[in-house]
Order: sequence, then structure tokens, then C-alpha cells
Amino acid sequence: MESRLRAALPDYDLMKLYEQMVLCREFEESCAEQYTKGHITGFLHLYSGQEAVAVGATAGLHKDDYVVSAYREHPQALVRGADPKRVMAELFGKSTGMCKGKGGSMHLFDPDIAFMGGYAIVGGQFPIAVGLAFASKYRGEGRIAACFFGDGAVNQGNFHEGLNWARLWELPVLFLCENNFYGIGTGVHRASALPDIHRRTCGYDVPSEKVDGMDVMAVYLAVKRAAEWVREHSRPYLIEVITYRFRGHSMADPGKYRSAAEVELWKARDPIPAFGKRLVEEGVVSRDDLDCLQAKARTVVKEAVIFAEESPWPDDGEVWKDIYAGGEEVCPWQK
Amino acid sequence: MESRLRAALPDYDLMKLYEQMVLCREFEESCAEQYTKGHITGFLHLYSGQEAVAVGATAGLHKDDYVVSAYREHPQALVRGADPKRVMAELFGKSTGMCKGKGGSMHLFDPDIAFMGGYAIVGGQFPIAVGLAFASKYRGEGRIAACFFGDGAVNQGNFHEGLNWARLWELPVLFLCENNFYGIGTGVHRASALPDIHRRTCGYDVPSEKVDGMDVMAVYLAVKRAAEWVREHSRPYLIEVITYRFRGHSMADPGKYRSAAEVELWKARDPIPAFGKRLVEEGVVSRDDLDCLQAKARTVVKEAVIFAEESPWPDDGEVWKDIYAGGEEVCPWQK
Amino acid sequence: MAEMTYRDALNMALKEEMRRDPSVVVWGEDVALYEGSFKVTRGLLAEFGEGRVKDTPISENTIVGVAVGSALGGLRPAVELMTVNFALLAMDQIINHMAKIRSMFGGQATLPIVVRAPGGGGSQLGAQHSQSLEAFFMHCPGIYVAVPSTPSDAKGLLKSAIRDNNPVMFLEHELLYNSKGEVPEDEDFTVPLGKAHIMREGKDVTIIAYSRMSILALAAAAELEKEGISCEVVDLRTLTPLDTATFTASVKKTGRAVVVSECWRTCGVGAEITSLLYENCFDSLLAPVQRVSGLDVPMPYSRKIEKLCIPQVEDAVKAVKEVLSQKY
Amino acid sequence: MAEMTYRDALNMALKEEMRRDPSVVVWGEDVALYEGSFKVTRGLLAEFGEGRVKDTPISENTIVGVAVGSALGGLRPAVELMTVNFALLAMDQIINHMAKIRSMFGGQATLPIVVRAPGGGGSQLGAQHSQSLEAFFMHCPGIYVAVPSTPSDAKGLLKSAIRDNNPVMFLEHELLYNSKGEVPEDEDFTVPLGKAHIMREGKDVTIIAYSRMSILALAAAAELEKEGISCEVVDLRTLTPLDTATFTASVKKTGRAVVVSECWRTCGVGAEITSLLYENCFDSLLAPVQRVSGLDVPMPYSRKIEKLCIPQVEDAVKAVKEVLSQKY
Ligand SMILES: Cc1ncc(C[n+]2csc(CCOP(=O)(O)OP(=O)(O)O)c2C)c(N)n1
Ligand SMILES: Cc1ncc(C[n+]2csc(CCOP(=O)(O)OP(=O)(O)O)c2C)c(N)n1
Ligand SMILES: [Mg+2]
Ligand SMILES: [Mg+2]
Repeated sequence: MESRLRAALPDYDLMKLYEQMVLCREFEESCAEQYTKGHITGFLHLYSGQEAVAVGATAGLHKDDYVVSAYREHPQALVRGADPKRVMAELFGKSTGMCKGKGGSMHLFDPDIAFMGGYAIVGGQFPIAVGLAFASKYRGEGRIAACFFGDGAVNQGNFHEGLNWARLWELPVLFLCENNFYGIGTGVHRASALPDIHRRTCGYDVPSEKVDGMDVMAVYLAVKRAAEWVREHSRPYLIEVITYRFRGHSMADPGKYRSAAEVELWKARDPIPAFGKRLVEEGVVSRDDLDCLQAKARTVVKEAVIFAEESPWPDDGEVWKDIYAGGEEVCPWQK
Repeated sequence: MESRLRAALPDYDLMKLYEQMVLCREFEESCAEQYTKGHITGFLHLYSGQEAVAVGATAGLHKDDYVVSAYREHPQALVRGADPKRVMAELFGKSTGMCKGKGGSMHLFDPDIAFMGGYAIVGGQFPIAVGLAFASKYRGEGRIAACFFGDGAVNQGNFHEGLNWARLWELPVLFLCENNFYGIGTGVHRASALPDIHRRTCGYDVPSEKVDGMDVMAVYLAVKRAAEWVREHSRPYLIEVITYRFRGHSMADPGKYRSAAEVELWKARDPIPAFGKRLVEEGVVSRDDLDCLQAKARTVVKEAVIFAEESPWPDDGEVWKDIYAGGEEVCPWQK
Repeated sequence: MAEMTYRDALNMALKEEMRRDPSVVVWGEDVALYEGSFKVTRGLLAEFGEGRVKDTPISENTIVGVAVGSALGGLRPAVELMTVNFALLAMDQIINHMAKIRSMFGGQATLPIVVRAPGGGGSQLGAQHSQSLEAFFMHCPGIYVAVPSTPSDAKGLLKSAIRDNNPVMFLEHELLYNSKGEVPEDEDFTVPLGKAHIMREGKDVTIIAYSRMSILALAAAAELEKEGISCEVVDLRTLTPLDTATFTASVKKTGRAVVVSECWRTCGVGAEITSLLYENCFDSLLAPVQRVSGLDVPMPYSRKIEKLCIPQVEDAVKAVKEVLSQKY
Repeated sequence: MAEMTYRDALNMALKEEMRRDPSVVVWGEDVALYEGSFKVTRGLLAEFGEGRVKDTPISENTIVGVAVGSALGGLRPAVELMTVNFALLAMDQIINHMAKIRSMFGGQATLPIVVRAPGGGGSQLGAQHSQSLEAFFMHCPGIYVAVPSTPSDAKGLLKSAIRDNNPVMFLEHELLYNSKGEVPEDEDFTVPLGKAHIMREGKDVTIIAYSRMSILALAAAAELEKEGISCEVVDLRTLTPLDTATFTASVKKTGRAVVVSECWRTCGVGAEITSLLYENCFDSLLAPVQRVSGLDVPMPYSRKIEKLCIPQVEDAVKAVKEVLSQKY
């Protein structure tokens, strides 16, 4: 049998996609455990089920393209190359965290990998992505800005303003909507007049398409093509990625608004075993190779947890740091 | 010759349309004079040139339908039946004004004629119109909410949120966009990715159309049909009315961003003489009748100015009144 | 009377007022099917149906704006912003519209609106989800601001807010939802807006607080009592209208004041109360007023340092001792 | 030195900084072709072209948000909100994003942004167009707030703001645009952020003010001088950072203070300055601090009553006399 996968990507990259999905899943499931133990606090929104989106999309981008996302963003950062240790330490609120423990789960940021932030205000990332695209265009950098957001975010005024603006100024923004059918407990049909989110760009002359988000190759190919188009034309484009989160909205959500049958249906489409099966069937790897990747990911995550556990807490003095550029002493009477 | 006008409306109503347009024009031109004299202060945005929109649209609505608008709204209020005296007194800042002199030109309001306000924050009226429509539907009143706004307002997030919401909740809102091609000095092409504003509703499953705003009958017929559809289906609809303002954005605007030729072209399409000519040609009225209506309007406006001039200023004590329902004394320490 | 949580007391208020007046309507993100992010609207959809209890898109400015329009159309919306942090997306409708419409239209419009919004810090939610924004609303004339601290007040103030003809920003504290207290089950029970509550009488010092900080003030007072220090605790209940008379009278009696607020210090609630104290009862003050407040920093996530940014019982205790040690 | 208007001084600052640093970009509603609603951006499009000077849609939250994104991408946006009233539509990007991003990302991001916004009352623009919202921005940590009162400061502070690596809300007063003064033409001239300016030395009382209220304070001082009263006028220049040292030192010298601000009184700038004065120089105060401020009302249109809501020279004069007549 001729391998369609191999026609698209070399073996190494195919394995990488699998490896990344597994790493994301392991990381998220480990987070759930650490949350239950009380090591991670605050809001924790896990990505399990949606791995093919972060992994496929990131593979379709250039390394220096800007990425912004929301609060369900550990995988987007990890897949860009963020150090799992520093991410886990951030979630633990430790000083070795990516943001020194000041951001937490919803606010990862690492400019070295052009991961320009997880934002916790729904829709807050739209104008930021547009601005990054403007900066890139102005400076002639050839980078595009990829903006991840959910189906719930499209009803925020920012979405509309951002689409109009990006088209008007001809900016290279790739809008990536992860339609997992729910914004917390509200189904997309109860929030959007037109639930086919990719069709909502027609009023801005912004082209768009829909892709199966449980198929990592489909996401990769669509994003790659779209990213090239965006880069070449310096114009926005939107991809609606159909996906599903296997867990509740956050750790606090029992998820009663979805039927067990619905959840099971989607779990049967789990992107990780599905892709693994294809890799084996098309002869790219053996079952053993997959197990090996899985074990490797588990080790990476375990080490991350140990690193986070053993890391020190931030000093009390950190409270006054990092607020203003050029020193913390600007308002000395405040202390 | 068979009169197409007469086929659409009885003579009395046709004359009324003309009379209203003339009243609006006279009123606005008188405002300009009073502004120059220093009797009207603050921002003054005049409607001259757009009369066919307010007049035609209002004729297509029921008397108790809600109307909201922006800051260029004297005619919308007058045509609903607002007393020109009380409107002029408001512009003079007198205690006899429609809002006791507290609102001014941009903030007319009269619940007795269901004129639910002129708002000076671009786009601020969108959710208010949606809310009025909800109240009407909830109470089973059968009233629709007509929302006037400009071409510049459609890029505000509120527009998008309002369209989505009105469609989702199936509310009777008639969106009436007065596309006069400019938001202050910025042409619609420099502000909207898709300058055909009626096409911007496609992402919300909201039907829309475009109509010639220099033709009062065209506006009337379109709005009448749309209002009936909105009322019957309890769903939003949008009409883009193509029009032009003959004056600057406000009295402070010299209007250099438009060529003299462009302005002249549109002035040649002045909706008032055009409609007058048709009325005469189709035998509805004589030239004399028209002159008579004009003279009558002039008198009404003159009397309004005299009333405003002679009216008293608000008492100093008004400053603390009308802020809170149920008494002004809630925060006694403030004084 | 029944013991119940702050959450359930709010829920009871909503239900009672909706039963009482069919013009009361409720909407917000996830308030219907999901029964609210903090479950304050539990059971409303089941009892009152889809026509009256409505989920909305994530469109905060429109959530408030539709309430404004509905109020102009004769309804009494009691809507929810999932948290007060998202009120920053609705500031245009809150400040430019809801607070101004009555006055700019010369008193012709009445806006009986309640905008409920949970807020406050202490749950490790980071800078964008831990704000206490009451000073923004208190600064702006034309709206009321309610800040209940107990289950009983939560019920009584919410009922008053819904019945009142003024727009009310009703600010709940996320860390109070599970707190318990005795709540009158009487449907006619209300707590008036604009009347502070002397939660505890005392003679050495007055602690002025609101929302969760009142509970913290009580804890501080209990601790100080062990050392023989007698604190009077004044719970403001509403920031607008502000019951200056009550806290002024208390300070005139004790001669000393500590103001505790969770919001940022600069231009915060504490700054206003402090200024009012000096303006109204300077002669009675035996020592300078102490402000205890949230630090002027974006809230850090890590619990180790987050708690340094929010007033703790020790901070109030320390401030009371400070004010007792000083003398004019 | 050249005599020029506040407007032209701002314009000069923009031009000089754009010539100096190609990463400075400008956008806003009507700033390019129309050259600004108040003409502060006159000539920018002609000199710097469409790539750098850009008209925007009427989308205030996005105006600020695109500045935030561009700053993250290495630019130094100096954008305009047509008036500060419209900043209420952008509060999410200003407060939830611009003010927080550096800190919540652990100091990894730098946001060299200027958001210029004209404001203030006195032109009969009604409730929605006459606000003085500086206290909102001063309340929020993470952003600077500049409030220039003279043409020279307008230029010098704007240049500093553009060069600074912190986000700055740069609040101009609409009634000052035509005011004239001597302005250094030197391209290296700047006025540091966080240093108050003693506009006038005096010994009997300190008037603390900013923006147009500083000019009003000078007028009051001139009038009072005729009666033999010597006022020191401290112009704050920036509200964040706040130069507490300078105004505290002045009040320690004079023993009396009047704070004049145009914003609403409750939780306003005056409340903070008053509290700080009591906290920092209580022992030196010979009389209670007086707050002169805008009234806590939505601004009425009619000029007859509008002026009652905004501090007038007489109000400052009266407050000074009051503070001189009182004694602790
Ligand atoms: C402005 C704002 N409003 C509300 C919220 C609360 N909230 C957090 S996540 C969420 C749902 C978002 O759904 P979606 O965009 O589909 O993303 P998903 O969680 O499905 O990934 C809501 C309402 C918020 N964080 N910000
Ligand atoms: C939120 C907001 N932003 C900006 C302004 C300033 N402004 C007043 S009118 C206007 C242009 C509006 O244009 P359009 O909607 O086309 O209405 P028109 O004036 O043409 O009737 C602008 C930008 C405002 N009043 N409110
Ligand atoms: Mg979703
Ligand atoms: Mg227009």
C-alpha cells in the first residue's frame, strides 16, 4: 500500500506529530492529577481531545510565526517548543515557571518561541494578533500571526473588529477557531446565530474553510496551505477546526450539559490512537515505536512534575517586580 | 398620466412626506444660524441632505414602534411628532427643552412618541435597540425597534454583537444604516473591509437590502415592507440607505476631505425638490401648494426659535436633579 | 430564619423577586442551562422558563446594553456578568449609558436594572481574573453600588436592588459564596440600599469595611478582643449611596478608624472614606486614619505571593494596633 | 524657545519622535487624512506616509489592542482615542491587557505604548462627551498617566512618554489645545515622567492640581495675590508615577493644602492626594485639606448649569480662603 501520510511528510515529522500529541495528552492528564493533589490551583482548562489542532496547526506554521491563544493553551506552548519543566513549574506557581509563577495556567508566554501569550479574557487575543501581524508587516519580517480561539469567542465584538481591521489593513493573520461546540456549558447553537463559524467571515471579504480537527494531518495540511496564502497575500484567513474537549470546561466543571453518549462518540474519534493506527497501517512505525514515544512523553512529564515540585516559591519581593519597565521604585509611597 | 405616487399613498400622506422633509431642512438650517449666533453650543450635527431617510423610514413604521438613533437625530425626533419648540429649546439649553436642557443636540428623548434617544457614543444604540425589541416581544406588544446608525458605526463591536443577539433571540429589530459615505472625515472605503454595508449581515443569517436614500418613496416602501416582515417574523432585518450629508460632519468641520464636485453631484439629487417635482408632475399638488408648505415650515421653525430664546435657563438646583430615581438626596455629603 | 449560604441567599432573592414581579428577567453567560458559573441562578430556568431566563452569547457590552434597552421598554432586568473583570468590556454601556441616560434625558427615563457580578481575589486566578473594581463604579455618578458581606445582606440587598428604580452594580465576592449565615425566609424581608450596618459594637476603634473585608474585619476584631481591644465594625453594604452618617458617627465615638478594602489602594474606596473622615469628623480623630487595601499591583498567580496582595486578618490587626499606638 | 499652542507642541513632539525613531507609529480615528479631530496629528500623514500614520475604523478596543500587539512585536505605537470618553469602549484592552501583560508574563514583555486621549468638560458636549476619567487610569496599576497643563509640558511629557518603555495614558485637555506658551524647540528637550512642577512658589497655602486645573490654580493664585495671599501651585504633570515627595514637601512648608481636580469627587484624584497628605505630613497641616472637584453628576449640556459642575476660579479662591480661615 502506498502511504498517503508519507507522501505528505517525511517519517521523522510524522512521528514528531504523534510524539507531540502524546506529550500534550500526558501533560494535560498529569496536570489534572496535580490539580487534584492541590499542587496546581486556580482555573485549569485542559486540552485533552483537541491535540490534533495544536499539533497539526503548529506544524503548518513557520518557527518564528507569532502565536497567541486563550487560557486552554498549554499544548500550543509546548508544541512550539516550550520547556515542559518551565510550564509545569508555572502551573505550580514556582519561581522557575515560565512567567516566574505570576501567570499560571492561563497565562503562558515565551517570546523566544514567539508564543505571545495565553489570554484569559475571551476574545482579548484578537486585536493582539492583529497588532503582531501589523508589526511583522511594518518591519518586513514575513512572519504571520496565528490566533487560536474558541467557538464562544466569536460573539465578542473584538472578533468582528479584528476581522474587519485585518482585512482593511491587509495583515497576515491566520484565525484558527477551535470549535469544540461549547463555551463552558453553552452550546454553539445557543450562542451563535450562525453556528457554522467559518461562514461568519463573509461580511469582511475574508476567506475561510472548515477542517476536521480530530485528524492531525488534515489540520496540518489546511493550516500549511492557509499560512502560505496568508503570508503571500498579506491578508487574513480563517479556519474553523471541528474538535471536542474530552474533559469539562475546567476542572471545576462536571460537564452535565453533554450527554455521555455524545462524549463517548467523540472519544471514539480520539485523534491520538487514530493517528497511531494510521502510522502503523501505512508502515511508518511499529506499535512498539508508538509505545516507546508514549513512554518517553510520560518520562518528560514526570520530570517536569519533579522539577516543579522541587522548585522554590517566588520571593515575597517579587510582588513589586515586573510591573513597570525600568524599576519597581516608581511609586515608592505605595509600599 | 397615472400617478405611481398616488398608487402608493393617498395625497394627504404624500404631502405630509414633503412637508416633513421641508420642516427638517428648515429646522436644520435654522440651527446652523443659531449656532453661528452662539445660541446653540457644543456639537451640532446637521441632517440636511438626508431628509428622505428619516421621513421615509418613519412613515413606514407604526406610531408606537420604538426608534433609537445617534447624534444627528433632530429630524428623526421631529418626524415622530416631537414639538419643534421643545427641540429647539433643548438645543438652546433652556429649561423648556425636551430634556430640560440637560441633553442638548445629541440627546433628544421623548417616550411619548417612542423616540428612545439620540446617543453620542457611536454604536451605543445597538444593544439598546435590541433590548427595546426584547421588552416589546416579552410583553407581547407587537412593536418593533428601529435603529438608525451611520456607515461608521458598523465597525464597532456592538454592531456585530447586536446582529448576532437579535437573530439568536429572534427579536424584531429593524437596523437602518444611513450610509452617507463618511464617518467624520474617513470614507467608508477607508474604514470597512466590505463597504457594501448590507452585505455585512450574511454572517448572522440576517436578511438585508440596499435602497436609494435620496428618494423618499423608495425609503418609505422598503421600510414599510421590511417593518412588516420584522413584525411578522420577529426577526431582525437590515436596510442600507444610500444618502449624503450636504454639510460638514458637524458645524466645526470644514469638510475638505470631499471634493466640491462630489458635493455638487449629490446636491443635484437633493431629495426635497426631487420629490416636489414628482408631486407636481404627477398632479398631486401644485407649485403653490409646495410653496405654502415651505412657508408653513418656516413659520413653525421661527416660532420654535422665538420660544427657545424666550424660555428661561434651568435653575442652578437642576444640577442635582434627575440623576437618581426617588430623590436627589441620596448622597447628601456630596454637595 | 434558616441557615444558608450567600449563594443560596442570592438565589432565593432572585426567585422571590421573579415570582413577585413578572417584569423581572434574567440573562447572562451560562445562567440558564448551566445554572450559572457560580450556581447563583440554580433552578431559575426550570421554574421560569426560556422566555425569562436566558443564556447569552459572550458579549458583555451587549449583555448590559440589552438590559438598558429592556429597562427603557418597561422591564426590570437583573443580569449577570460572569465576573466583574468582564465588566471592563461593558464599561461603555455601564458608564456612558446606564449611568447617564436618566440624567441626560432630563429625568424622563427610569432604569431599574441590576447588574450582578462576582469578583475579588484569593483564588489564584491571576491578573485578569482577580480584580476588585468597585472603585470604578463608586467613582461614577448615576449608578448604585452594592457590596454585600453576609448571606442575609446578600438576600436583602439584592431584593432591594431589584425593586429599586435605579441601576445597581451588585458586586458579589467569589470567596463568600460558600459562607453561611442565618437568612430570613420572609418574602418581605429586604435590606435598604444606603444604610450601613454596625456588625459589631466597640469603643476603641472603628473598622470600616465592605464585602469580604467586613468578614475579615470581624475576624480581626475577634482576635483583638483577646488582647482587650474593642473594635466597632461598620459594614458599608452599599458604596453608592454611601452612608457617611453611620460611619462618621462611629468614628466620632471611637476616635480612631481603619478602612479595609480589597481594591487597589490608589483612588480606591479607602481613599474616599479617609478623605470623608477628615472632612466630617476631624475634631474627633485621636490618631491618623489607616488604610488597609489591596496592593497596587496586577494580581500574581502564585498563592505564595498572591496573599501578600490582598488584605489578610493580620494586616487589619496590625493597622488597628498602629492606630491605637498613635496620637495626634 | 518659540511661542506656540499646546496643540502645536504636541504635534511637534509627535513629529520629532517619529523622525527620531522609525518604530514609532500612529493610528486612530481620523488621524491621517483628516489630520485629527483636534488637529494634533496635522501634517503627519504628509510627512510619514500611509504606512506609518493610519486611519482606523471606529473600533476603540481594537485601536488599543492593536497597539498592544504591535508593541509585543517590537513597535512603539502612539495612538489616539478621539476622546477619552471612548476609552470606556477600550477598557478591556487598557486595564485587562495593557496594564497587566508585563507583570502577568513575569516581566518578559515590554509595552512602549502611548494612548493619547483628549478629555474634560466645559464645551457643552453633554454627559457622554465631557468626562474626566483620569482616576480610572490612576486607580489601575501597570500604566502611567500623564496630564500636561502647559504647551511646554505637553511637548516634553509626550516625548518622554513615547520614549518610555511603559504604557502611558496621555490625557490632553480639550480646552487647552489653543492655550499658548513658550516651548523649547530643542529636539532633546523632554520633561521626565513622575516629576511634579512647582509652577509658582508661595508660602501661605499649596494648591495641588494638574491639566487644566493647574492653569485655573494659577489664575486663582494671581487673584489671591491681590489680597496678599501667597499660593504655591504644584502641577502634578503625571498621576502615575505620582511625585508625592514634591507636593508633600510643599505642604510641609505652607502647612495648608487645596487639591483641585476636574474629575468626579468620589474616589477621585483629590481623594487620593488628600489621603496621602494626611498620611505623609499630618503634623505639618495647619488646617484640613480642601478638595475642589467636578461635581458627582453626569454633565448637563446647558452652559448655564454646566459650569456649576466644573471647578471655576472662584471655587479655588473660595477653598483657599476656607483653608486659611481654619485652624487645627
Ligand atoms: C470576556 C470574558 N467573558 C467571559 C469569560 C468566562 N469564560 C471563560 S471561558 C468561556 C467560554 C469560552 O468558550 P470558547 O471560546 O468556545 O473556548 P473553549 O473554552 O471551548 O476552549 C467563558 C464564557 C471570560 N473569561 N472572558
Ligand atoms: C465610540 C465613539 N467613537 C468615536 C466617536 C467620534 N465620532 C462621532 S461621529 C463619528 C463618525 C460616525 O460616522 P457615521 O456612523 O457614518 O455617522 P454620520 O456622522 O455619518 O451620520 C465619530 C468617529 C464617538 N462619538 N463615539
Ligand atoms: Mg468552545
Ligand atoms: Mg456616515
